[in-house]
Parts: sequence; structure tokens; C-alpha cells
Amino acid sequence: MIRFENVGLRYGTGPEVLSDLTFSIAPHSFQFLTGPSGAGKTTLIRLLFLNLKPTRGLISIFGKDTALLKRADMPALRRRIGVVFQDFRLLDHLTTYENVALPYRVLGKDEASYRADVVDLLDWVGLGDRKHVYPPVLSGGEKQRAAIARALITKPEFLLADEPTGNVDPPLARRLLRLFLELNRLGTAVLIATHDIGLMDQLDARRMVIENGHLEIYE
Amino acid sequence: MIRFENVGLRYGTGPEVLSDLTFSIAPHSFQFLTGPSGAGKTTLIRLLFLNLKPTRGLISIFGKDTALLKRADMPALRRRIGVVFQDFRLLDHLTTYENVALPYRVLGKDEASYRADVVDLLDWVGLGDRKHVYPPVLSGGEKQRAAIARALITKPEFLLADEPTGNVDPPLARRLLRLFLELNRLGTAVLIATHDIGLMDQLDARRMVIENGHLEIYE
Amino acid sequence: MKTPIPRPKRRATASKARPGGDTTLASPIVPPQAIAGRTLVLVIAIMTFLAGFTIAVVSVIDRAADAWASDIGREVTIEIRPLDGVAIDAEVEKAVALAQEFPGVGGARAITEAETQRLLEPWLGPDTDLSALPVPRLVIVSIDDAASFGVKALSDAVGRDIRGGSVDDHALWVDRLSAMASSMVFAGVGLMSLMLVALILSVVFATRAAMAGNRDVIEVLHFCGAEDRFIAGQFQRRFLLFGIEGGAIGGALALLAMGIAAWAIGGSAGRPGADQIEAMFGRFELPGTAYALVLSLVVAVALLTALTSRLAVRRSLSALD
Amino acid sequence: MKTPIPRPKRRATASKARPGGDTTLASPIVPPQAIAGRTLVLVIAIMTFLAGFTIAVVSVIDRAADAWASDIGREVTIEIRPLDGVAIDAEVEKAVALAQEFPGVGGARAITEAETQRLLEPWLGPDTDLSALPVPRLVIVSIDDAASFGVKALSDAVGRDIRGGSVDDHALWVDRLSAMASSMVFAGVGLMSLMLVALILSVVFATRAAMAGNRDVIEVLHFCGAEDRFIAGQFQRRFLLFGIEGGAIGGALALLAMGIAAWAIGGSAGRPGADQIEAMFGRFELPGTAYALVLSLVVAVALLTALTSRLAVRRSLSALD
Ligand SMILES: Nc1ncnc2c1ncn2[C@@H]1O[C@H](COP(=O)(O)OP(=O)(O)OP(=O)(O)O)[C@@H](O)[C@H]1O
Ligand SMILES: Nc1ncnc2c1ncn2[C@@H]1O[C@H](COP(=O)(O)OP(=O)(O)OP(=O)(O)O)[C@@H](O)[C@H]1O
Ligand SMILES: [Mg+2]
Ligand SMILES: [Mg+2]
Repeated sequence: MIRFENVGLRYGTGPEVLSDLTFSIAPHSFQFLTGPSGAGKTTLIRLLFLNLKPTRGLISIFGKDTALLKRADMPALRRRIGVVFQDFRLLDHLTTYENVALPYRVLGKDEASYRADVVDLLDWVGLGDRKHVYPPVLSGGEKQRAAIARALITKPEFLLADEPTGNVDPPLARRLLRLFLELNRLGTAVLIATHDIGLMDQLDARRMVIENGHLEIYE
Repeated sequence: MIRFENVGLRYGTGPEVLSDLTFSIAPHSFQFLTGPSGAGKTTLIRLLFLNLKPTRGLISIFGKDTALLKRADMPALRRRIGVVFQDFRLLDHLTTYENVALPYRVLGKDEASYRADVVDLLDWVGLGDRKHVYPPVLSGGEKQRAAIARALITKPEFLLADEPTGNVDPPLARRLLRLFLELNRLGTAVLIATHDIGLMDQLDARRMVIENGHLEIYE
Repeated sequence: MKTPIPRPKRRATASKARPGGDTTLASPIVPPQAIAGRTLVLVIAIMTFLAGFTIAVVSVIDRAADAWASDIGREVTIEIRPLDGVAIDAEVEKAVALAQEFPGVGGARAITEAETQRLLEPWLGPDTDLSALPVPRLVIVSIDDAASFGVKALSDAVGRDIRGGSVDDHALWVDRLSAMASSMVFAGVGLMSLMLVALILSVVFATRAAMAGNRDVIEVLHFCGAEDRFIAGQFQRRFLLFGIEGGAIGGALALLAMGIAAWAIGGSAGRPGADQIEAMFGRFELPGTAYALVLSLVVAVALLTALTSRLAVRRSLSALD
Repeated sequence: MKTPIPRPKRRATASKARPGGDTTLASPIVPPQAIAGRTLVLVIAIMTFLAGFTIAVVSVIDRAADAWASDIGREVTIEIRPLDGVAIDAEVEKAVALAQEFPGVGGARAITEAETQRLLEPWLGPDTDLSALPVPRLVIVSIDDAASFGVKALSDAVGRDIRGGSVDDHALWVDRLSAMASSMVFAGVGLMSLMLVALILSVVFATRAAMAGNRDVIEVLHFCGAEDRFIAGQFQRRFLLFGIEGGAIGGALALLAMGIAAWAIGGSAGRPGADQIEAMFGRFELPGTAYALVLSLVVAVALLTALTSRLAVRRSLSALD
């Protein structure tokens, strides 16, 4: 589904943050991405959802070479990918409910068709009673859960989650992990970037470790 | 040093987020603050650095009743308190170095008098080579470390850290903990809000647990 | 508890029971932007007001200038000097008859001796007997149809047929006044161009400033897979509304201010000075074109605002990939 | 490795060796704000330009109006009608002598017959012999010191001493022209007030919009324990600079535009119409007060910008606790 071949990335004229990344991500697979702070996890995730172009190498996403992609084709591709940003990126002028419903709105769906989905998902992540408040008054963990809910809501084919449990307590982290697993069980490939060893230990999943710009994979 | 008596807090007309908090924090003490996401840890920290007024009860900080404090007295008091915000709050138009040096600048200090301190501290938190970049290009963990450095730099009498290791890997978290301990050894009272059980387990410190608005303290 | 991910059945019931029936999608995707948006509307309103006001003033001046030039150009005078042995009254009558026959002439009228006397009174005193004096007589010829009238032909005919007659076409005055009027119109149009440039700059910059706060929104929408068209459309719609709001407020105020000015000047009809102003500018009635111009100004401003926001979105978007 | 917290010794060496010698505190605490700041400067410049231009135009009109009113008001005419059995030349000389003695009068001058003839030529034809006519003679009295001059006293003296003499103080014309001039000045001042209100609103709102992006900065400085005074001072300084920059650009452009207008009109001296404009508005020289006004406008705008930013900071701060 996703294939990287000898991918290298540097920001501007800086050193190479990632070098010679060669791996692939299978449909329906589940993997953790880990590595020390500043290793390049977020950078790799940005490559995966077309927010960065590699300095060298080949990336193919859903079978399409990203170097050959036209701007006009990207939105359709992006809609098949859900992203949980490390810094949440909620829109402050929309309520939690509206933030989570945003991907549906962007698709032009009628509200009646997704309202129940959004409400159920918010209940599951424990934001049932925070639906109508705006992100600035949410606690750190609540924001994080809203960001997760937004990424999941359309059941994308590929889910990227950047440090999705950094601000929540361990029981809640387990609950969220169950959500990711459920999504995976339904066919979504999931990649979770995390430092949380406790979280990774709960699951016998593939681990991708970035260190000094190189990737090692432990199946 | 800090004393709370029957403190209650509600936001607007909502339910009471914190109720009947009675505790004190001794000088030179070290404590963790924990509790589920949304329990009120950040709220308690905001009360502690005078960013919120309690709905009821009495708070005294450095021996002064906060209800009687005049606006003009607050800056002096705040300067004795260092805060690591859960969302970092770095200024995007200042470099990492300038962000960390900000408390000194606010004090009107001459740059020559603190430059070495700032550089040393940045080296310690592993940002030695990120001194001159702006926060938007820092990784999550790098931002967090910059925020920690800014809170520590003036060696305040009381340090509040809200989830200071949520975005860093365990070895780095241990390193940062050492920094907090060192500061504590020099006389600073430290309060760290965290979900990270691994971090708390490394230290036999007082634990303050908030759950359902109530505080329980395990010495 | 089951994770909420696949629920074909529950969804069916849910859409009946509407568990979230109290939730509505009220908020627009583009933030309402308390301060930046209000500033944009205000700047647009102020600039539209000033530009609209200038347009109104310039069109009043323009019309007045037209009126001056044509009023004066619509008259020529035949002067008949008394010559010895010529019956001047007969010559005057001949001149009137000659002029009336001329193509393009609406009418000709001799100035009576009483009128001439009144005109000369300041110089000669009230009691002068003009009949004793060799005072020339005047015939005022008013022109109906300037196109078919030829002042040269009249001049020739008068020189040929009327003894002691000559034609004064006020050419000097017409030249001077129309030059003055066109100078004023020129200055007015210059001022208007200045205003329009200022208007465009202000609107473009204020719109871009208001857009600057929206980079996050654009980014998030983009990463949610929104088409560029969709994002640009959202912003364009909102900024079109800002533009219409600001433009309408400013345009309405400009017309109102003009109305008040007209009323104030009309109301002071008895006051000294009012006559002069009225003589210069006409009755301060706004020509219909002024309304049309102000209206199209408002439309142009709204479109400009929308277009600027669209371009700003496009620029942000192309910086994203 | 030791934590970097207590290092009295290392610090001492460090300040010699300067391990961070390449680090400098270049960035201002208040962000430079690419777009919002540039917009603010532009809006200030445009509004200052328009207001400055209006001030310049209004002061030219004001001066011209003064000049008209005083030119006309500074002359009265003594008219001496020829009476039978009176030597008119002697009366004219008496009148000149009488007027010259009068308090406040600068000089008196009899209009010669040749001049009178020229004035009457359009009415009487070129060849009239005025000596045969009872044409009144005129004495132009110019007034130096309007305060000490009394037209009534002169009128009485002339009526008493000069046979056939009467005083015309052009009262009607003075009234009319000064009314017209004051109407124009009134309109100009009205326009100027409008411009100033627009200026103030734009500056206040644009400043507040530019400040809106700074809430974070204010908050962080506040939580770092900065005094309100310090924070407000930082913003005030920067916004004062914005204000000075915008105001100076706008003010300079206004003066420049005025200069170009003066040059263009001066350059067209030969053209028809230019004389009229010059007659109406003087030589388009900007009075010194206009420069002073534009300059104080710039200063006022800069202060207004700084003050608005200060108030915005204060408001943000008091919302924080
Ligand atoms: N836009 C950018 N321009 C320049 N350098 C950047 C940019 N974004 C990230 N970097 C640098 O690239 C390196 C990798 O960053 P990245 O965000 O991928 O790390 P990470 O693995 O996500 O770290 P963390 O766990 O702390 O979030 C960091 O040193 C960071 O400072
Ligand atoms: N300004 C506010 N207005 C209204 N409600 C608020 C505000 N700030 C926080 N809350 C609510 O108060 C509760 C406690 O929030 P707080 O941020 O203190 O939690 P927390 O313990 O820090 O959680 P986390 O671990 O997720 O950061 C949350 O439910 C939150 O939504
Ligand atoms: Mg990261
Ligand atoms: Mg919190």
C-alpha cells in the first residue's frame, strides 16, 4: 500500500533528518513508530500524508508515485488518510463536535448522515459531555482525544497518529489503543508514533525505530 | 510556602472542577500531581500561579493571601514561580535561545550576564544545536524541552511543570527529571503534573492525586 | 463496551432517535474573526464612503461645469452701434428678424433702453438721459441647437446686412469658464483616482491582514482533504459578505452625507452666499449617474475583497505542498 | 555530566570565553508581524495622506477666502456725481484729501477720465467723449488698518463736505463673497472633520487588528512576571514606530501631491483657465500653517497608534487575571 525506497529528507540546507528509508506498509497492518525525541517521527509522518516532499528516493502511496502526483489529485488521496497531529490542530472557532465532524463537512455530507457517528465516537473517547465547548477550554488530554476522533471519524484506509497518548492517563491510553485496534480490524492500516513503552508493550505489533536518521524494523 | 484551604473552583456556571482542596506545599519539597485526563491538574496549576481565582476558599502563596493581592504585586510574585505549560507557549518569533532567555529579559538583565547560563541549560536539555531556530521547526519533544528550560532558567523558588515529559522518550524523561531534582536540591519547591507512571515510579516523592474534583495525598 | 466504529444497525436507529439532536452545525468553517473582520468591514466602509463622496462631489462639479459651458455657449450678442444717419431702432429690428431666421436659433430679443440704462446706472448715475448718448444697442440671441448654428455665418450676415452691427459670441468667456470647469473636473477626477487607489490598497491589505489569522484553518482543511476550490470558496463567500457589508455601509453614508449637504445648502437658500453656491453648483441635486457610480463602487469593492481573499487562500495553499 | 543549574565557577569563565558568543538578542520581544504590521502602516499612510491633502486644500481655500474678503473689504469707493455749478475736479481733489486724512486709510486715488472711459467702453463704444457726459467720478480709498477705520464716519464726512459725493463700501459684494468663502471653508472644514474621524477610526481599528495577533505574546510575557508597564511599553514603542512610519509616508505624499498640483497649475500659467484658478486660489502656495498642520497630524497619528496599542495591551492584561 505504501512503499518507501531509499528515501532521504533534509530541511533546507540542514543535515539529512532521514536517510535511506526503505520499507513498506501493508494494508490492514498495525505498527508503532518510535525513536528518541527529534529523531524524525513527525517528519516521516509528514512524508506519509504528502505534507513534505522527499529530498531523494521514491515514495508510493496507494500505488501512486508521489513525485508524479498532480496537485489536483492530492485531496482525494488525503481523504483516504487520517492524521492525528502531535499538536492537535483543532480549530478554535468550532466546537469539539464540529471539529470532529469537519472531515464529513469537507466531503459535503449532510449533517443528518453523520451526526450519530460523531456523537457515538465522542462518547467513546470520553468527550460526550464536552461536545459543545470550544477547544481552548478543553484540557490537554481532551484536545488530544478530539484530534484522534477527527482522524478516525471517516474510517480512513490509513491512519497516522503522532504521539496520540502523550497527554492522557494509562487507562485512557489503553482505551484509545482499543479504538485503533478496532479500526485496524476493520481494514485500516495504522501507524502510531509514540514514546510510550507501556503502550507498545501491550501489543505484539511491528515496531519501526528511527535512530540517527535510519530506520530499523522489528516485526 | 503554599497553602490551600477548602478551595473550590468552577468555570463559569459549570460544575465544580475542584472542590474542598486543602493542602500545603512546603519549601524545598518535591511532589507529583496526577489524576485522569480532565481531572483538573492544569486547573490546579493555574490556581497556583495566580492565573485563576478560586471560586471559594483561601489560597496563600509565599505567605500572602491571594484574594488580598493587588494587581501591581503580582508580577513580583510570578517571577518567583516558574511554569512549564502543557502546551509549551513558546513565542514563535523568538529563537529557542531567546525564548529561554525571556525571563531574564523581562527582568531587564544585561545579556552578557545570562548568556552562558542559557547556553549551558540548552546544552543540558539537548537543544545545544537548535539554539538559533524558531519554535515552529522544532519537534514536539524539542519544544517541550525549550519550555522546561524557560521555566528553570531563573531558578525560581517554586516550579510548576504541567506534563513536562509527555513528548519525550523515557531516557530523556529521566534526564529531565534529574534536572528537576537538581533544582529541588538547590531549594526550589517542585510540583510536576504527569500521567507518566514510569516517571513517578523512579522517585519516592509525595503524590497528589486528583479524582472527581477531590485531592488525595500520598506522602 | 463496544468501540463505536462499525455500527450499521445503531446508526439506523440513531438517525431516528437523534441522540445528538441538540447538536447543530451552526459555526461557519471560516472563523467569524471578531476584530480582524470588524476592522476589515470598517476600513472598507470608510474607504467606500470617502470614494463615494468624492464621486458624488465630482459628478456635481462635472454637471455644473457642463451647465456653465453650455449656458454661456448658448447665447451670442449682436451689438449695434449708432451711426450717424442710420435709424438705430430699425437696424435693431432687422437684426432681431435676421437672427430669428437663422438655423439653430431659438429666439432673439432686443435689450430695451430701460434695461440698458439699468446696466449703465452704476457708471452714469441714475438720471442720465441715454437717448442723448451714442449708446450701442444689444440683441441677445439664444441658441437652441448648437450643432446647426454657425456663429461665423451669423457674424458675416450681420456685418453685411446690419449697419453698425457686430457679433460678440462671448468666445473669451466660454473659453475661460469651460477651461476653469474642466480644470475643476480634472482635479476632481485626479482626487477620485487617488481615492480609488487608496481604496484598492486598503481593501487588499486589510483583507490580507484578516486572512493572516486564518493560515491554521486553511491548513487543517487542506489536511482533511478539502479541495482547493472548496477552501477558496468558503473564504470567498465570507469575505464577499464583509465587502458587501462594508461597501454598503460606506456607500449609504456617502449618499446620506451628500443628501445632508444638499439639504443644508437648500435650507439656507435665504442666506447670503447660498445664491453664489447655487449659481456655481446648481441645485446640488445628485445626477442619477452618481447613484449608479456609488452602487457600482460598492459592488466592485465587494468583488475585490472576495477576489483578494481567494488569491490569499491560493497563495497559502500553494505554499503548503 | 553535572546538571547545568549551579555553576558559579563555570559562569565566571564563561563570561570570559563566551561559549555562546554567537548568540545575540536580535529579535524584538514584540513580533515584527509581516502582514498585520504592514497593513497598519499602509492604512495609516493612506489615511494620513488623505487627511493631510484635505488639510492642505482647506488651508489654501481658507487663505484664498481671507484674501478675497480682505481685498474687497479693504477698499471703499467715493463716488462724486457732477452737479451743475460745481467744479467736479476740485470736489474730487477735496475728497482725496479728506480720505487720506482719515484714520486707518492707507491712500486715496482718483480714477482718471481715461480710466473711466476704459471702464465704460463696452457700453458706450470706443469713441465717446465723456467730457460731454455727466459721468460720476470715482475715488478709490484703500484701507490700511481696518480696526481704526470707520466707514460710517467717512460716509458722514463725505456727505457733509463733498458736494455730490457718496460712499460705496461694496458692502453687498463683501457680504456675498465672504459668505461664499466661508461656505467653502465650512465645507472644507466639514470634509476635514470627516477625514479626521475616518483617520482616527481606521488607525484605532487597524491597530487593534494588528494587536489581535499578539494575545499570546502578552500572555507569555505576563506569566513570565513582566510588569504591565514593561509589556505596554514594548508594544507602545513598536506601534509608535508603525505610526511614525505610516504617518510620515502619508504626510510626505500629501505635501508632495500638493506640490505637484501647485507645479502643474503653475506650469499651465499660459493656458486659459489657469488665470481663473489663480485668481480664485492665489498662487497655490501652501501657507506655512499647512505644513505645520500636516506635521502635527503625523505626530498625532503616531501618538494615537501608540496609545491605542497601549490600551489594547492593558485591556488584554486585565482580561488575564
Ligand atoms: N520545518 C522544519 N525545518 C527545519 N527543521 C525541522 C523542521 N521540522 C522538524 N525539524 C527538525 O527535524 C528533526 C526531526 O523532527 P521531528 O519533528 O520529525 O522529530 P520527532 O521524531 O517527531 O521528535 P519528537 O518525538 O520530539 O516529536 C528535529 O531536529 C527538528 O528540529
Ligand atoms: N477555561 C475553561 N473553561 C471551562 N472549562 C474548562 C476550562 N479549562 C478547563 N476546563 C475543563 O475543566 C476540566 C479540567 O481541566 P484541566 O485542564 O484542569 O484538566 P487536566 O487534569 O489538566 O487534564 P489533562 O490531563 O487532560 O491535561 C476539563 O473537563 C476541562 O474541559
Ligand atoms: Mg514529533
Ligand atoms: Mg492538563
